Amino acid sequence: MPMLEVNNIHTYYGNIHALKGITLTVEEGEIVTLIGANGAGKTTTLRTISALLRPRQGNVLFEGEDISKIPAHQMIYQGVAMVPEGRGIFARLSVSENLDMGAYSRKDTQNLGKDLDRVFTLFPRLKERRSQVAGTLSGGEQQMLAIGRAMMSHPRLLLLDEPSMGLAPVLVEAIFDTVAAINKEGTTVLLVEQNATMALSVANRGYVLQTGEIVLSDSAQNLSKNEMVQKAYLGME
Amino acid sequence: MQRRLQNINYLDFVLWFIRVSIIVFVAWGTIATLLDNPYSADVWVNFTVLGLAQGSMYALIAIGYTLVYGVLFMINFAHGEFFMSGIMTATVFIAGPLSASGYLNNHPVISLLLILVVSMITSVGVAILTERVAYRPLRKAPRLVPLITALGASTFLQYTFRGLFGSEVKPFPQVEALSGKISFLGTEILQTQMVVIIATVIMLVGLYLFVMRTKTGKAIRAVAEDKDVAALMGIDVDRTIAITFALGASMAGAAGVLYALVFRQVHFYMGFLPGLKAFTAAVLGGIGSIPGAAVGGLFLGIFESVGPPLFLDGLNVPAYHQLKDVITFTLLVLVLIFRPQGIVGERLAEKKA
Amino acid sequence: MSNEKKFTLRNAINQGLLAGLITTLISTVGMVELFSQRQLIAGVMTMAQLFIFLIPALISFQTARKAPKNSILLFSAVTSFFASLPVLVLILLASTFGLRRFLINVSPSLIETLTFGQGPLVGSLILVLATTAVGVAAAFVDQMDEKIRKPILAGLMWTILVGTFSEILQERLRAFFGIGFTNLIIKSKALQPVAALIFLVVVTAISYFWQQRGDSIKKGLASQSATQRRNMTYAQRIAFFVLLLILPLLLGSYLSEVTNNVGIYVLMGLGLNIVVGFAGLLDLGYVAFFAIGAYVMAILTSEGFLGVAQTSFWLALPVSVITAVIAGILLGTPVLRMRGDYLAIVTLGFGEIIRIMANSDLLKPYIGGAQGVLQIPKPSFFGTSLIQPGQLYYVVLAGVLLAWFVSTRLSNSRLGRQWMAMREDEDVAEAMGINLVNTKLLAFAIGAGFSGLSGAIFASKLTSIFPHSFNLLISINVLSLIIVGGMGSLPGVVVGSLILVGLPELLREFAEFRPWMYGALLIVMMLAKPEGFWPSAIQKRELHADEESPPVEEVAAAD
Amino acid sequence: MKKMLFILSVLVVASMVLAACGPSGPAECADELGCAEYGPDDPIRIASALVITGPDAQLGLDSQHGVEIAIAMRGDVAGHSVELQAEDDGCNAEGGQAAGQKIVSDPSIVAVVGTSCSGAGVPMSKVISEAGYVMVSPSNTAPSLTDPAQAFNPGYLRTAHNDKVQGAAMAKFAYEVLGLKTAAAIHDGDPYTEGLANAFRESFEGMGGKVVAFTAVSKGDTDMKPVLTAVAASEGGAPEFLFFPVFTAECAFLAKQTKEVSGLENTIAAAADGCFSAAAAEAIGEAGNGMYFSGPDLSFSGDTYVTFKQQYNTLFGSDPISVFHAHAFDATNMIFDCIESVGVTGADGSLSVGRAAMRTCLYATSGFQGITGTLTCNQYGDCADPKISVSILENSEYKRIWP
Repeated sequence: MPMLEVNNIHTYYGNIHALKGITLTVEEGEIVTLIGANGAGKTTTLRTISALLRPRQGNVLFEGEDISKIPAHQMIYQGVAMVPEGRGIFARLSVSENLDMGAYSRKDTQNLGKDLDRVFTLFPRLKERRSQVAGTLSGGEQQMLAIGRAMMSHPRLLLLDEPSMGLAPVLVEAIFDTVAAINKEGTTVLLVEQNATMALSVANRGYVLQTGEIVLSDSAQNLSKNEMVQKAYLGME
Repeated sequence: MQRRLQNINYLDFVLWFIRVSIIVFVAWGTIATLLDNPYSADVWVNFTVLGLAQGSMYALIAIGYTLVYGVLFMINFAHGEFFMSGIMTATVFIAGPLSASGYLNNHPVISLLLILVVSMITSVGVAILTERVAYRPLRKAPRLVPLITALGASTFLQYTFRGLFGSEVKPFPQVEALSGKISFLGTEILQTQMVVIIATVIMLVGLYLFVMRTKTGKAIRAVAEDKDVAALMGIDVDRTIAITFALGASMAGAAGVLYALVFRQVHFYMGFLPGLKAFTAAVLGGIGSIPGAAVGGLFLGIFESVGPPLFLDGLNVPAYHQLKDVITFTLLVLVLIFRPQGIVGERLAEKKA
Repeated sequence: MSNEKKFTLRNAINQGLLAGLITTLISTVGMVELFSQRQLIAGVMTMAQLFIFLIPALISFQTARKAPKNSILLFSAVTSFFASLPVLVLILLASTFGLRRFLINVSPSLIETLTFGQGPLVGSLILVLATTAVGVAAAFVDQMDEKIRKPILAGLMWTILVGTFSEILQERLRAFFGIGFTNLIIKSKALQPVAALIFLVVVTAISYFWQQRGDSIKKGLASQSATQRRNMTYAQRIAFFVLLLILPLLLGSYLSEVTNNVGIYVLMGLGLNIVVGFAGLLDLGYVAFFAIGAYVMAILTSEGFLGVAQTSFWLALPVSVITAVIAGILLGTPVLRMRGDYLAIVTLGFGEIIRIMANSDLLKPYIGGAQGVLQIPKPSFFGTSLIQPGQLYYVVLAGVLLAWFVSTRLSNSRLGRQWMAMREDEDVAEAMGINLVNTKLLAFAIGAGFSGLSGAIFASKLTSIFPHSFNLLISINVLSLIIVGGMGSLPGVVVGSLILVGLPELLREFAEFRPWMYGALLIVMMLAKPEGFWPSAIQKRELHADEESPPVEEVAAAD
Repeated sequence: MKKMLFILSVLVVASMVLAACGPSGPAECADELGCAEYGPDDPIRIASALVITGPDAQLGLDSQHGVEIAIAMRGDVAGHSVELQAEDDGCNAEGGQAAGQKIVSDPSIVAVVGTSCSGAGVPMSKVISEAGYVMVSPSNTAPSLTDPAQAFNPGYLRTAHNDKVQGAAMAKFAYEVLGLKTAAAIHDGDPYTEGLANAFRESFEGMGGKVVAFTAVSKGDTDMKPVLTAVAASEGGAPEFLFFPVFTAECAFLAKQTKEVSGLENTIAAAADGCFSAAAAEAIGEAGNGMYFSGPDLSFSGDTYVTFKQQYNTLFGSDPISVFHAHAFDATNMIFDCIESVGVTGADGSLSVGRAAMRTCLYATSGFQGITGTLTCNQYGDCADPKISVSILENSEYKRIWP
């Protein structure tokens, strides 16, 4: 049984038909990436999975359970965490308060210290700045904080939306290394990315989205060799 | 935003003109008053303490506006009615009977606690009910719509309580343990005023700590910043918003008790004006900020009390206390023109305002 | 999603209790008692009984719709039974404890009304049985075929409406048909049983046949050509215009007075609509310009000792408007850089400043202070003084038509589009080369002008003005009527004024409960129709975009 | 759609024809202003137009209770029961005009008790008078309303005291009876309180006293201490006498806080009939001990007022909540007396009350024994007993001490 199963979802904004029947699966332990151009519906897919949007049709199964009707704030209790597009850190809260919010869903408060240490080992920069107001962090640090915050809830599935957006290439690589590391520790990752080269380099499998539909799905290796993908998303002629 | 219009000199000229003319006017009035010297130093201290006590109440009510504004970006016009509902109910059901039986003055502490609890619970109940019925279904409506339901809720609550308890002024019994004066800074002030100021400080500090330190407090701040992301963290946004309303209303309920202690009468319309003033105070301090509400409230109280005699007495304005609100609102306009984020507000709030 | 949830007996009980609590509330605030004397249908039903039974009936109706198909009657009976329980508790408490010491309106006569004058025990029994019966009846109605149900409901609704507004109907009937005929239909505000029955039957029948024929009429309309349709709108326009002209004849003096009040608010609403609806500047101190217009008119024309010129209405009118416009520019300038709620509170402050100044001893020698300005003459037209509301109506009408014309032209003009752009996004608008200062000031100035015009007519209609009349509630009311009508929509302003100004006037009978109902009305209307009753086309579109505003990326995806 | 046009035009024509005919009444009425006609079983209808919404609601509601009790205690008038049409004047001019228009559109209403607020009274008296009706206000006190050079209209009377009379009486009491030479007055920007405070100032200064402070608070204010502190520190020294003729809420605030302000400990406080009620005494509480109140002498009428208060309690569940119920009671009874004296009863028991006759009768009221005193109306409608009494509050009881 796949960990996440998205079955033919249709999502609308008012009368705008944004997702026209997306079907995808994520197996436990995988990194799966969704690539596509601006406006292809990647973020909408993630927002629908995380229950911030409701599909008009279709359903989402997580570990066999239908999660498309539970409220958004229950998702994290199911084991699904998301790093939203634009990082979505709480700018007026301090770094450590942001991390506290990541652990909001945790009942086992005595283990929090350990998790905090783990995040600080992943991102030593955050430790230095733990009492700083998050809004004053640099873009890269904010992205680290966002991922670290999501990890605080011990998710089994991590949804990542455009982690590379607006970051310098060096930072992008660092971020993707971290994503790979997190995956190694046992967290399944569904990654939405415009930077297809990077995404495909860490992912096991990938889906290509175009105007709300999946046009291609294959292993990451095959996708990076695919002519169409190369042309459209990898900048090769 | 300031920069955006910088190239237009005419506007700057007008604003400068307003600033200068008001400052000249205020300076002129102040100097004339001081030369005339109608009041002794004691009286001035007195004015300040009076303002402080009144300002404390504004501050407590303003907290509710600021909290709700922080999470919903909505002016909750019904907040003054939360304030009224608590103390009206407590007066009719608790304070009146307790005083009639003599229990109030024999056991003032227990009685006051009972009054406080009933007042706060009623305010909170009314607030939660209002939020559930009138605001929650409209969370995604255009911004002016909840404003209108808030206005509707305000009228509705006023007249509901009028219908329940009658339209007349209800006396609130004098608590003998709190009557009399004590000496403070070389002047005599009323014990009740002292109680108000101390109680306000305690509650404001308590609230501040709650919002800054507790998990729920942090959740409120998270919801204020981004509801979607807060939901992703596992925070029940609707519940948190209801808690925010409850917090603000509990402060208003407590403010109601303090009001009753000082002024010793309640009325179904008593929430309207303090509500308006408290909202002004919240904006003055910087809406969305808790210290802002406190500072704005105190500032407003002191200005109302000290402003009219200081600025207007020397100018021979007849019945100048009538113009106290003119001073208040002029102050507000000045602050907002030259410091749009309020006295202690952060610029962050502006983009959402 | 929620409709997939099963509706259980527990839900039914909750619904019933909710309805019961509402009934208890309207009883404890005194509304039921006040209307126990007011006959809705003479000898059959009082207004109080309507209140007691209508709420359980409506809730049972709701329950019947949601309940499982095989046990609808049971569910409705349960709901309405439980709806009577809170009331029963109230009766019990009131007759055992002296509740009235706390709750002033829980009087013996209220209990008498609630128990139908039969004493607590028998009365309670009757109440429970009757409420349950009403609930079951409602379920029966719900079960009927739509073709029958709709006409019956329409008939009931119209009969209740006629009963509610009987006071005004009585007056009009009397004016047209004399007292003898009127007494057959409505006597001392109560609909006569026979007339009520006939009315019920007639309305039901009409509604039945209308429904039968409705489809064919719609088809007929669709088959007509475009030119035909245009001609009809032309004919309709003439008919509408004629109707506007003869309206005072149909309405009589009191309803004309109400119409004039509505008109004055329409004028203000059209002005505020430019500021809030078109330009997006939230102004809560709009009453200031209304006050300025009124005071200028008063001072210029008053024949009392405060009058300075004793000019005629027509001469003073433009002066009032121009003064208001200047005031709009003066007050608008310092707030140009503010947005949203900051603007709201500052303008609110301006409104209060103007009112306090008008009321102050400082300005008393010039504008009368608390004692106001008296002896303002009514406008005269070629020597006739327009004393009657029916005559003044034409002045108001002319003002409204003028404002309407200006508003329509503006909304389609370059300036109108600049306002819209500014409302959407100030920064973008400025980047597009729009001069924000001028555009905003124009909005303030034109809005203020309409308000000044309205104030001037108001002053001369009242013949005396007091600072009391210019309080914050006026600003709030004008803002509410714009939003209830539909922001940015001109017909919406009229609809809003009719609902929020006209309706409370017509419901004067409810006297002390008018504000209560006004509050409830605002909440209910906003919950039911947040976009307003007559939204403008743009507003409709925006609202849908607003509901789930898609990121730019997703909009592109749809293309 | 053509059909709609047709219906519309029929309506138009019909309405014009009907409007031309006008209402047709029985021909028996010989009164120049027309009559209020009642069938044998019809109740006589009177209207009230008082403020029953908004912050001042208790004022008007209390007067309305006075009218209702008058109706209940009177029983049948000229053989007919009486029905009250209660309207709201909203305490503002537009409310008064609208209520007036509504009342005059009903030919079965014979007279009006109202308005509460002078601001509402000015336009309403115009509407009422132009339509030939008559109104008696229980609580308008503005001098302009009965001043023929200002707002007087020939269908307007009142049982409330003209500010001029009451202000002068209070000044006389303070200056002559108490022998005080300095005074201060505070109003709240309401036409009633401002007028009364002004009248007091003029009379007091006219007698040779000194008004050291004349200032104002705003309606809805709660903290009066800044104003009182300023009054205590006024240039002429703290006043010996402090007059604040405001309504219950503000009055109670002022009374209570006067005691708490340094410098005013020995100042004698006084208020007027806006604060002269059992509810006000309760709201002021102990702080009111030794305070003076001007107004009608309610102990004067003896038993009637006792019965009145009992009725009030049974019907409305409390003691009178404000002040002008007694004036309203008197106004209603004046109207009833006139209906009985000018009403013409037909053979079948129908009743016709001439409107001009009604006016003449009311203006001719003389020596009417009401609970507010002996009322005699002058030609401009001032009917209140000219003898203002001053009472002192002791342990929440009013005691008349002057004259």
